[in-house]
Amino acid sequence: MKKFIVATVIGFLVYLLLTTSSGNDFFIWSYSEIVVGIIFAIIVGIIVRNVFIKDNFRMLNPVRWLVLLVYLIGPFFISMARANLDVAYRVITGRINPGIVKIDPKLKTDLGVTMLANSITLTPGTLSVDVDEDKNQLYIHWINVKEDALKKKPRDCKYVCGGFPKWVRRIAE
Amino acid sequence: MIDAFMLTLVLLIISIVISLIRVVFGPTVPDRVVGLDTINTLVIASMVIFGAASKEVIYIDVAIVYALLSFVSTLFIAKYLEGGRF
Amino acid sequence: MKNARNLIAATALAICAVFLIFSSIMMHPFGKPSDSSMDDYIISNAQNETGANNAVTSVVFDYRGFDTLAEATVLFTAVAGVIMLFRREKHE
Amino acid sequence: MIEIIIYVFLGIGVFFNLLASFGLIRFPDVYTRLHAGTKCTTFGSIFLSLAVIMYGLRLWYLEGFNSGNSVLVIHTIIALICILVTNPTGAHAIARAAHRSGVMPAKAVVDDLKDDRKKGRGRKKK
Amino acid sequence: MIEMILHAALPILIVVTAIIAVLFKDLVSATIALAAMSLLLSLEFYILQAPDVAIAEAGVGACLTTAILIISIKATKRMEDE
Amino acid sequence: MSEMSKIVRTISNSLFPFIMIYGLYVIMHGHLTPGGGFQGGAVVASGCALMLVAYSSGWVFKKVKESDLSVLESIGAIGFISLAFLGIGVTFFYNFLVGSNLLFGEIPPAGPNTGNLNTAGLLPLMNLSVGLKVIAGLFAIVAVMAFVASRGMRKK
Repeated sequence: MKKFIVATVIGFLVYLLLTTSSGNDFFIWSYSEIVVGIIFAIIVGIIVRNVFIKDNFRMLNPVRWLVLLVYLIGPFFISMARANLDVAYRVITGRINPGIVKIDPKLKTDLGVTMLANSITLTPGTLSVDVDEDKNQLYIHWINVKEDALKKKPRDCKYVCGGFPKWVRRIAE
Repeated sequence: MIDAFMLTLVLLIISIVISLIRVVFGPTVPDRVVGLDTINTLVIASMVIFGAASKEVIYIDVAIVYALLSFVSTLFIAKYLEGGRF
Repeated sequence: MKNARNLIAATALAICAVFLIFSSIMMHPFGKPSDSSMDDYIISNAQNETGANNAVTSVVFDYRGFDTLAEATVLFTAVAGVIMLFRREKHE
Repeated sequence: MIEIIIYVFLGIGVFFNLLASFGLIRFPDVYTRLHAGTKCTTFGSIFLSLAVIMYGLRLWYLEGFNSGNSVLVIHTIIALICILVTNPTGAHAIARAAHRSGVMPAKAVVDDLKDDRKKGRGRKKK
Repeated sequence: MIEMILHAALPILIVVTAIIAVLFKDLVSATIALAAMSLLLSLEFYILQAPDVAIAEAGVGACLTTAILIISIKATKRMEDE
Repeated sequence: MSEMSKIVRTISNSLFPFIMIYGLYVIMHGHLTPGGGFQGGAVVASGCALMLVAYSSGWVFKKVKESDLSVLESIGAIGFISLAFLGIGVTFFYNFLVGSNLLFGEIPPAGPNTGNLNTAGLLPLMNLSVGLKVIAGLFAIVAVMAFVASRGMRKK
């Protein structure tokens, strides 16, 4: 029941975002849009309730969304800009030293692993290739392998992804 | 302002042409898929730019449809390449 | 034998190309059809008669409803054919 | 003032999109090409979308609160979020499929995934 | 002027991708070229200001046709015989 | 090995309701913005194909059977034809709801405007029935073909 209500409310908010400036009965929405939106949200909620949310309701806390926004604007965007300058440098000079390494970020939930993998893909010199389904370990293609990182077998996190696991743990766990 | 948007559109089409070379001459199949993925993103960007240039508000919907659906075809080809059952 | 076939194909291709180039030269300018009375009627009256802002939808579902009916029939036939071809046998 | 910002954003976006397609040509194997094709196009598309969002905000401010221009801003933001979510996931799917179909990284210094897969397969055979 | 360049360049690209799709022997590569042709065709419809057709082409041409062709290739042989 | 990796599955789970809401929005606003029954139905069917590729066809057929899809498609077809027959007092496909005070009965002001959902008479209802038909039909084609392809591989 709780899953159904959460899915319905999120679907209704998305529908309201899609239909802005349709009238001026209720701020910038008209009544007919709101009625149709409630009907559609109930239909979608019935269909997706077991798929959308598995078992945890951690992301309902608004503080986590605020931290996510700060993370996206602050460290994520800066490292993304650095990533692109890095790729530009490598396109011009053609100097690469690639390899696939395995790291162990010690995350527990699926959402956390997904968020970390997508962040790693968009930041300097790294690309997530595969994921271990049981232990949540990531295999990462690294365009410029440093010699220091190759000492231990699950490689050290701080060379590959910096402080990202700390942020992701704060958001999704 | 409109001229700047149209000039951007022409430059994006040139970059689509350069990516198409990788689709044609890629030695392996994953190379071609990478080219297709790049073309997807470039087409979405040019749709957003043209929607703003022609001042038609409702045209952006097509860009959202493309951003959602081009991902599905990439996943189908990837699943075929890694040998999974459908 | 193979040479003659290639020759025939090349000739047909050349004739097609000539006609296509000729028709593309003689084509109307973009956005100006030769007979525009039907378009003018739909553009001026569709919003009032059917009440829809999008003139394309009012043509597809109202003025030319039979086309949509036939299209729906085609889709129904295709789905029926595919499901009948790939049906699951009971005894398996 | 705001027009200069729009021009600068358009310039940055087009530069990175062109860079992506040049990187696609210059790099030697699939994985490094994915680096160019994913990061640069995503970053360039972010800046192009920001330029369109600025343009829509300016129109919204000029033509009044109830004009239809809010749709331009909000739908562009939704398209941007879709690109940000789907693009790295597609890159991950292609990289995994390429590694499983037998395309190995060229000039690789270290390849943990290959070693682990070989070990796992040996264990299954026993 | 700029629009003339666009209207001339895009159909040439569409024809080039269609010819490539015919010439490939590997059927997966041909499907990829067909998907690229469908993308560019949808961009052409969009620039000719027919967004209805562009959405239909996006849904059917770029996603569902690719899916059906890939599934069919999975059930049969991949390389075309000489 | 019939499922894709964990990352793809998580992203598909969170993207699927959004694609469904968006497709229903395209279907419902067919008389105001570009789109309509066929286009929105193709979008929703592609969203269902996303779930099919992220999991497997066996997983999909545990949730919904192909006979259910056939029933949905027939409901769409019957709805479309009966909506056309309702106006048989004047002509086939007569739009009798426009101008009345019933559902969807208003007439918009002339000229370009942002539009009101409560207009256009029978057109939104026809869009909904065609959309239902297209969703069920296209998804049935893809799912049945995927199931048969995987079963053939297993037999070898």
